[in-house]
Amino acid sequence: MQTQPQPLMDDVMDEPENQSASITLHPQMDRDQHLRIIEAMLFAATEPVSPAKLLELLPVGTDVQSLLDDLAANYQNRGVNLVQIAGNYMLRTSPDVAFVLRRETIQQKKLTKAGLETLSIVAYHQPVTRAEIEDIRGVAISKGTLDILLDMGWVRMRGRRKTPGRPVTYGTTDAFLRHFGLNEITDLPGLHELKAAGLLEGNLPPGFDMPLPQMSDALTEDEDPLDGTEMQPPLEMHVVEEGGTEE
Amino acid sequence: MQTQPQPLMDDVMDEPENQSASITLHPQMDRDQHLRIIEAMLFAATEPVSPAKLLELLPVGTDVQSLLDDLAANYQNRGVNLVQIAGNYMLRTSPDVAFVLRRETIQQKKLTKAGLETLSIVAYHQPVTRAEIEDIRGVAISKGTLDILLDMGWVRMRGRRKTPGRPVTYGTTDAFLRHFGLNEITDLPGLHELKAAGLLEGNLPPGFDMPLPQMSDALTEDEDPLDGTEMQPPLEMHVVEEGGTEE
Amino acid sequence: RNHKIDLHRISILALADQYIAFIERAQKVSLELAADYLVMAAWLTYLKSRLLIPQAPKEGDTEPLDMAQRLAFRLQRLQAMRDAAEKLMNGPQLGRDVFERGAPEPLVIETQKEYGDTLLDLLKAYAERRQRKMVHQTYTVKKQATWSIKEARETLQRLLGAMDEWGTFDHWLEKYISAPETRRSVRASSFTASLELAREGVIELRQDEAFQPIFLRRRAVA
Repeated sequence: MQTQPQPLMDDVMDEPENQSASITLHPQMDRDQHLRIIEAMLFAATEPVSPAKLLELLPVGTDVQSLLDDLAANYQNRGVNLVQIAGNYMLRTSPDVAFVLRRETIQQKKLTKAGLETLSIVAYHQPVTRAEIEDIRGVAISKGTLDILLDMGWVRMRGRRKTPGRPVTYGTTDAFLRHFGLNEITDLPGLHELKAAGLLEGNLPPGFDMPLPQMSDALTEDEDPLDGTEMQPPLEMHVVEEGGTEE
Repeated sequence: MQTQPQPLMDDVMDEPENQSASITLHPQMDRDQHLRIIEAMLFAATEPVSPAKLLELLPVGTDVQSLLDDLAANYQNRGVNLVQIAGNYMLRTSPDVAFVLRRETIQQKKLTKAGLETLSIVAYHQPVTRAEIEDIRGVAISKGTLDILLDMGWVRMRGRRKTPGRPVTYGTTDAFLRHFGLNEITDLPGLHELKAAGLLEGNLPPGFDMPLPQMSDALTEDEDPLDGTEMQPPLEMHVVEEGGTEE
Repeated sequence: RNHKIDLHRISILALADQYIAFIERAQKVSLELAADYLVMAAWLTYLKSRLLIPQAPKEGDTEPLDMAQRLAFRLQRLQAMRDAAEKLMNGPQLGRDVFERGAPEPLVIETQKEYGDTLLDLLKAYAERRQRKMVHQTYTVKKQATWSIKEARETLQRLLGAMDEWGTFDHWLEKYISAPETRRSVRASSFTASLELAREGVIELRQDEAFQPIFLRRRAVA
């Protein structure tokens, strides 16, 4: 059986023999002791604590607010700060050292073939709509493919094409340029350079066109600005990509 | 993959443009900032933190121990103290204010007198076998008594004594140290006095030098490692404890 | 056990009586106390017996007096453990007297994806896809644009009935050469087919001069 709380702080209490359950019997507890109590309480609390709750631990009539102000000042330039949340108080890691709570791990990834193809088409053909990407690829692209590129921040929605259905137009971002070491999008190698590099065969079918990529933030003549509804599931119908093209 | 902590405190850094993954590039972070970092980490941690872990957050070569000593001194007379548990550090409320925060726990009520005796025998005499515990207590202990202590995580099986029957040896855990606020087992109350009085000896002639109980993971010379069969009912014969001694 | 007991003066009979009486009472009183008492009484009985029974000298390693010391030691040692347990339990305990941080802030593991794709990967993907698409496209177009010789031959045979007079390929196949993408194919295939038909004696061909238009008509049945 648990007994009454035993005095474990003889060195602090003046009269340990006479201590009772009631704190009000210790008027000699000084301000430092009060600060210790609310500090410990705030430290151990699982949630922000109200001044009223703190007052319950202290002699009647204690000026809790002034104690809290003192404590806040004490912690002001520390690794932990006393913060007020909706009138209640809590100790919390100081924002400028919050990095200690973060560990970053880097996961090496590669885009899928479909992702790379889509990205390259956006790069060369921007501004380009989803339907145009699919037309150039010759296969449909899955919703996820463009989403990943958007998430990565390499592709962005530029505007809407002034055609029926007003499809969203896509383009590349500065992050895309940075990642691939391009100063500007026009640094992308053109047809002749790709041929010279052996990436395209010498005798291309007639009608093989490779646009000169252009990327300016300004919308082209056939683009309208985005209208803010783009984050909703688009109305365009998404054909599930042919299994074989994603690898 | 774990990477270096990323600096995320541009307002603190002099050259955010050149910031790299390594904190060592910022030798100008002063001692106060280092103190704030370890303070934040210790506040946020759920487990005792090793000095090595703290060093990961600081420039290579920082004297973590001196920072910890400073922080401990800073918190010495506060409502929260920095304590060392099994070589690691953690903040906890000060025993000075225990009388305000004191809460009864279920754990307290679970330990019987037999359990308490067994716990202190394991703590002060470790590594100790069941037969040795029974020898000291003068009565057999029920299987349940040790099981409860094992379940609570305060006692663990250490190894096997190199004697006939190869009995399992028991010792205390880090959780035991953490619960009772001990840095190491030699901090047990009265341990040195008991040893001086020869009361930690077995049936040895008085004056025989007996090592202090030890809780290092390293087995003693007369211990073998556990062999994985310990979870099965041991082969030792267990006398059912006389009902009366467990209450 | 707190009394100093002179073993030599203990009546073994009295002790045994006490012992038995105690066991009888034991069910009614504190059983824990009983356990301690029994252990002690058993020791005393044992020690007394050691005193009463003459010993072969030097055989035993423990003298009765030594044994008595041991008993005292054992009791003291157990008491020390009981005191230690009490001290431990009365000291500050986690979750009762002292508390760890109530709201620890969890470590946030941020997994950063790093894409290893290079510009070369990008260009390869583009070139490959474009090329594959073009091959695919060219094939489809050819299929539509090409007139096979078989097709040309069948068409010419179908038109034979109307070919009484000389007429050029373009004249007879007017409706097939209207589409520019198939024109070359229609001309080439129908020319080849016409050579076959001429050899078989089905039609006649006439060209007035090199590089001049070629005329064809049905061969008059002799």
